[in-house]
Amino acid sequence: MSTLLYSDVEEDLRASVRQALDRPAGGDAWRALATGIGCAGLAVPEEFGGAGASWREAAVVAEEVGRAAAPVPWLGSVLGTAALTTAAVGTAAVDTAAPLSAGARDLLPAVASGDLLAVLVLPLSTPPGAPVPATVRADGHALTGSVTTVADAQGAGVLIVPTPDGLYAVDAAHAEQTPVTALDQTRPLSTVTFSSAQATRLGDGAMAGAAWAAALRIGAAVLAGEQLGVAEWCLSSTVDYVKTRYQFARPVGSFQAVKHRLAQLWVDVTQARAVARYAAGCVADDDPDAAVAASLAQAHCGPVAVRAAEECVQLHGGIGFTWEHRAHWYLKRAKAAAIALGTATQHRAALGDLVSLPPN
Amino acid sequence: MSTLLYSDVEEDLRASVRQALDRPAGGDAWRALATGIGCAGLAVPEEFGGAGASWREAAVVAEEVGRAAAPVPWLGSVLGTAALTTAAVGTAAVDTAAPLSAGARDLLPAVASGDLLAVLVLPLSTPPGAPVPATVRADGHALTGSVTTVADAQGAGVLIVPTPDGLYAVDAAHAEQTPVTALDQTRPLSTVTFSSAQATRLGDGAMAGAAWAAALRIGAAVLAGEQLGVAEWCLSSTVDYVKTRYQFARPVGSFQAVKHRLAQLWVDVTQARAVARYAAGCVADDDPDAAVAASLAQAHCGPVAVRAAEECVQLHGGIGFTWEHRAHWYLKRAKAAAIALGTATQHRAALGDLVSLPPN
Amino acid sequence: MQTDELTGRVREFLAAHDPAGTQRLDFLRARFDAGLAWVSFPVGLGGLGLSRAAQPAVDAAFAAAGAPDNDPLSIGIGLGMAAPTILRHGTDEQRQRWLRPLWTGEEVWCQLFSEPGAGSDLAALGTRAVRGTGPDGTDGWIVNGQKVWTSMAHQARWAILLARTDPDLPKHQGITYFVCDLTHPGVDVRPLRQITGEAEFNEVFLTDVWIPDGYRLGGVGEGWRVAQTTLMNERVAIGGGAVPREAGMIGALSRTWRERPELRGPGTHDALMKLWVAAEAGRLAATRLREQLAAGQPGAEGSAVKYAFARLNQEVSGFELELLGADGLTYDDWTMRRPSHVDWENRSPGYRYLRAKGNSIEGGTSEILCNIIAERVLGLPPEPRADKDVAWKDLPR
Amino acid sequence: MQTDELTGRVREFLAAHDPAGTQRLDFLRARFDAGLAWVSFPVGLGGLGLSRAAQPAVDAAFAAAGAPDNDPLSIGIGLGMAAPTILRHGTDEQRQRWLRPLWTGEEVWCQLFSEPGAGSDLAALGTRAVRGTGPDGTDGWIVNGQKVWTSMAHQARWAILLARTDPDLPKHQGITYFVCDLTHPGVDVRPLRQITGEAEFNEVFLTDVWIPDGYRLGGVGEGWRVAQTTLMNERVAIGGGAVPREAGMIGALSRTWRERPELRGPGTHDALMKLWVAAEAGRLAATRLREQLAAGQPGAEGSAVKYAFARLNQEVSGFELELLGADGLTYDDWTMRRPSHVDWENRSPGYRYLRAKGNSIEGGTSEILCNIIAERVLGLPPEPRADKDVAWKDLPR
Repeated sequence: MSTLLYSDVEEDLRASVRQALDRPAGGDAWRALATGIGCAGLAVPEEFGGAGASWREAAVVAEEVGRAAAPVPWLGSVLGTAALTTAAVGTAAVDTAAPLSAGARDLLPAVASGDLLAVLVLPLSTPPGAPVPATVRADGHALTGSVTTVADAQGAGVLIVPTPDGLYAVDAAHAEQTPVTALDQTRPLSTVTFSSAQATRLGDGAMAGAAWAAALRIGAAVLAGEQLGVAEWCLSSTVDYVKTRYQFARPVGSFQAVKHRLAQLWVDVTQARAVARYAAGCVADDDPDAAVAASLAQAHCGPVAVRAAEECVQLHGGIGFTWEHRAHWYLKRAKAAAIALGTATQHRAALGDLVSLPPN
Repeated sequence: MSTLLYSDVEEDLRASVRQALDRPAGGDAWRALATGIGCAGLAVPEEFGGAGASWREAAVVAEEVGRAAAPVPWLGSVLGTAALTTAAVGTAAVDTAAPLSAGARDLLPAVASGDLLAVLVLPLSTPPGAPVPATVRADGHALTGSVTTVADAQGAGVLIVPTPDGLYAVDAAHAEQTPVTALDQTRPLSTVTFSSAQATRLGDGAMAGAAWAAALRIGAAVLAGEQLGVAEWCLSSTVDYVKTRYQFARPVGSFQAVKHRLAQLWVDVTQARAVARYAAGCVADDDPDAAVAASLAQAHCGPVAVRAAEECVQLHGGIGFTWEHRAHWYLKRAKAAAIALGTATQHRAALGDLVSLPPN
Repeated sequence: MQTDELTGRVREFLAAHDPAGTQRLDFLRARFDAGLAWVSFPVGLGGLGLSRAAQPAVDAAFAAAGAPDNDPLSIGIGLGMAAPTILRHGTDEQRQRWLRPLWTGEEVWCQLFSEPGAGSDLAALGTRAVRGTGPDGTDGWIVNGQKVWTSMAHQARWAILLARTDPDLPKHQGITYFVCDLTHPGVDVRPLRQITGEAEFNEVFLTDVWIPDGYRLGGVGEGWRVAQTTLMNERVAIGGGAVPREAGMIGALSRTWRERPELRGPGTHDALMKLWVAAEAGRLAATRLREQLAAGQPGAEGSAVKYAFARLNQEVSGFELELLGADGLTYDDWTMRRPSHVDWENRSPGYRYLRAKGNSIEGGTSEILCNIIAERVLGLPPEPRADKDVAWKDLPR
Repeated sequence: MQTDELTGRVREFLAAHDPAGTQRLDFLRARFDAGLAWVSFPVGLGGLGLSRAAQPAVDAAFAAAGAPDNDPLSIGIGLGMAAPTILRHGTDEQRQRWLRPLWTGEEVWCQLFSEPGAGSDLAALGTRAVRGTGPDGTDGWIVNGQKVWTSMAHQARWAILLARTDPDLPKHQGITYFVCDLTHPGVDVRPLRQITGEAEFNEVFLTDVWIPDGYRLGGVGEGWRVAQTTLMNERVAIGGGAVPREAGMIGALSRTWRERPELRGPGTHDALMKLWVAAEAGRLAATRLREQLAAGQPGAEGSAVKYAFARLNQEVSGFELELLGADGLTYDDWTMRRPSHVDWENRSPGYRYLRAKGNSIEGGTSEILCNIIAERVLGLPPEPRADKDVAWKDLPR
């Protein structure tokens, strides 16, 4: 098992990301992140122009994205890049005899540079272990079908489309996107529709399955980092608030019921940090325990982020219920993230299978 | 729906029961209760020498038994009497064409007087909706077989034995009882074994099924009263304790975290009172909603009693963890009662069927 | 008065005022004048001096006849909070002036109590009222301050208002209770958008607003005591009649479960049933409280019902979103609106989830309710207080 | 010292002292004298002045050679609490006298801190020590009072003891830290039976117990500061090595689930998995804490680990009883015993359920741990305190 602590390199990366996301609105935060800091290529092997770091570092980026509730397509980018990397270099954890994908290798340099945002076309609510959906069908090099609640696709340059028959890449201009009114306005959703859309075939059905499974697993681990960041912001901003908000001539944070709730939340956030680090390390190392670690992370970090955000709203009192205060962005992001890539309940069910605790 | 409040008659009954159970140990509390106050005949029709009251009043007795954590066989008596009464006069809620049982009618007067404790031979952990178990078999008028964790049978005069083939009564002297070391020492358990034991046949398999089902339902409702009593004692004794226990030069009960936990417990106990009253009323009236009400009561009151007892131990601090303090009797009684007649989980599953919220 | 006689009076009234043939406002005014508005109010003020228990039958009889009502959901603050306070603490003149148009809905009321710095600690409020002379030369008060969480302020004519008239006294003692005419100059009502996207509430800025002394309810410095009438009525309001099983959010969730079997999963059924049990337990507890009140047994369970309602609403709506999966990721509409009341029924599950967050804040936070239960019901000792004998102006803040 | 050199020393020692051919006590004494007992202690006191991180390899090497150990579970209070305090605050003479037989287990230690009236509020303790003259005419202290929750007192020779030497000072200032010889007259140890039926703990009554002044640790009135060393070591103790997945109670529960499919039900699987996830999250958090400590990053997570451990143990054991159904209604044995430590492994699920209730009380209640986290980690303001500048004898109680 790799360390659960952060390395100095990771702390430097965190500082850079935090600075980029702190910029006044208007600047292109995504460009600063993807190209400026080089996040887009973090987990891409150096041979394809990437930084040759790993999903551990990607999870640190996610923590900062979560802490800022930043409307940047980091999760979409991670899912797309995970699918492409898997197609390009394979994965030990997924047993596939599929040959490596030349098409994916061709796409990766542009993705790694941050110039091309590749997004995986999957419903954001896809639970762990779900098979590749059959809602899109290939007819030669033309795709037809529709996928709902796809995250971050609106800024994508290329759409990576897994189908039971094969893995495809479609120029985003060839697909139709209908925006969905999302609960979490910081992560845009759309319905992506292909009408005989021209596609590049990246691999066969087995490769599609491998890329899909790896992306779900890596996405779950990285999303846990985001949830950790959301929880940390909610906890620390609430702690700050109750220290300075006076009621009954005392800081609200001096009331024991408030103190105990925040202490208990801190315990859970502390656990979330360990769990999220473990999951990031496992997917980074393609560890045999990666599926367990990813589902564990979603089962734990999703609910912790939601509770942190709910406590944040509640303990801010009236102001936390207003549009004006930032708390609501975190609440919505936490709740939507708890559904994204499977709910905690679904991950617990998946864990039961993985660790031989069958339901019946 | 009958009232959820207590009548004056019920409050008088409560006062009598409380007084009887307050007596210094050594006196025969069960005799005082059963015969002295006449609890044994409360729910027996007047034509059989009973008081012609109802299971509502029986539930009030259970509340006081719970409040005192009294080692009296009230639950055993209720289960046995419920089975016999059902056999003797039928029940509207159970569709049975069985003729009424002359044997049961013969037994009821002695039961109603408190002279004869009739106990139903069923495993205390039987969940709602369970069929009559086939562990005891009849060969003519002789029973053979064994039933584990039967409650309150050690003082019984007659054992009421439901089998798939018929309902039987066995003189307790004809059965062998092996005491079981019980978690809850205030409710003795035993394994009851019949070896060609001479039995009186009270009715056929349909009647056994009707008596069994009615007893489970009535038992669940009355047990909810007991759980309410346990919860009330735990809450009020804890409130009393934290008012007088000083730490940090303040009553422990002035600390807000303690106050909030007790307030929330009070909310749940308040709900438990309404739910238990509703269940008692429904089984008393043989209401079509009785099965729902009984399972609702077990699903709610069982966990509330356990939580109240756990908070009682915790908020008493060290002293609550000692054998010397009364708290542990309530903890053990609450936990065992949460398993008795089905766990909350099992009752929730049963409710799903009853209210058309199927599991899948 | 017996039920028979009362329903007889309603019948007579309906015979004399055909609901179909009478203008809505004329009908409501006549109903008020006949004492059939709120029958527990005194004769001459819309009532007959009966018990509150007599009201549901009267309302039902009017509803059955197809009579127009006074849209009680939209004028709830007037009916539930202002009216009992005016009745108890107002002068005859004040009662005569305000109660009739309040009940008919001609004049909408709102409440100017909470402030940004005085939420749970309402008695810390800092809106100042100083003695002054009005435009017409009469005695009165000049008010300055900011109020918040004011529903209906944008439609209201009148507000009940708490303001500080003596900052040198401890906080509970220097407050006076006023009625504020919102048409007076210096009243600035701004919508306060909430996390649902809507603005049910407003911020109200008061700048040199004139209030005649005749609009004072109760004595100078007696405002906190007067406000107790208002607040008690806010917390006790748990609806009139019995609520059926699966009313409220649990009903929506149960329907979803029944109608969409594809959403059911092995891990969710027990969680669903936990919520169903909690909803039913809460419903029965509220029913029992109503029985207690009807039987004249004063119960403190009102705070418990409100506390449990908020907890349940939040749990049910949170669970529903996760159950819905893909649909739980969506929202119906972020448009900024200014609704007159909460629409639990017709908005989306996402709205219910967000709006329910307010249930544990508005009308007394869940934390304050727990304090109330702990101290007033369980008799637990108060915490050490730093604000009892200190002049308001010297309080730490 | 490099690892190589250290393991070399162990090898040399083992060559000179064949574990199979040496008396246990002789072996342990020799190990102590060789500095291979607790290697982080100074040379001459059983150690080599190395870092704590060097210890596991040494212990493992001795274990691998089949060497006898000092039964650390049974002398945990001496090793974990008394020894660090004697080392830090004792005189050279005290260290020489006490540490060797403490480590070898020849002399068992216990802790006389808590009192019936001073649990969470330990500093309120009232056991009195007044200056006096001993049987041998030397200066010292006469101690009177009652202590409670004292494990191993019935087997112990020595106790670390907190007593009040000046009741006129505020509570933290008048306390002095002593070592008490339990063989002295006036020490009465009585078993304290707990809800499991056992008596792991004792009540200790002290009546005119003589303590020579040479048994004082630290200055007069410095006891509270000295005790911090003891208490910090109590709370930080979260075991040495990494814990495997499904260690502890969750392992027992998982085995039950796997081995008894007839107990599985539709509503319980998700609850089981919630507990499995909580156990794994707690395990990883403790692992991360160990990494932090090893990396020299001081973490305050020790309190969190203890808090979460108690919560988890209580939830897991409570769930297991309900899962077991009929078996959950039973208990293994109510016989009153006086065990030297908790036996989670071999007792029944009912015992685990009851014993786990103590986890949130002993060694700092969960409430106190929450206070510590809130104030020391999150920096939340303390509550108003009534006991800061008041003489101990004038405190309300």
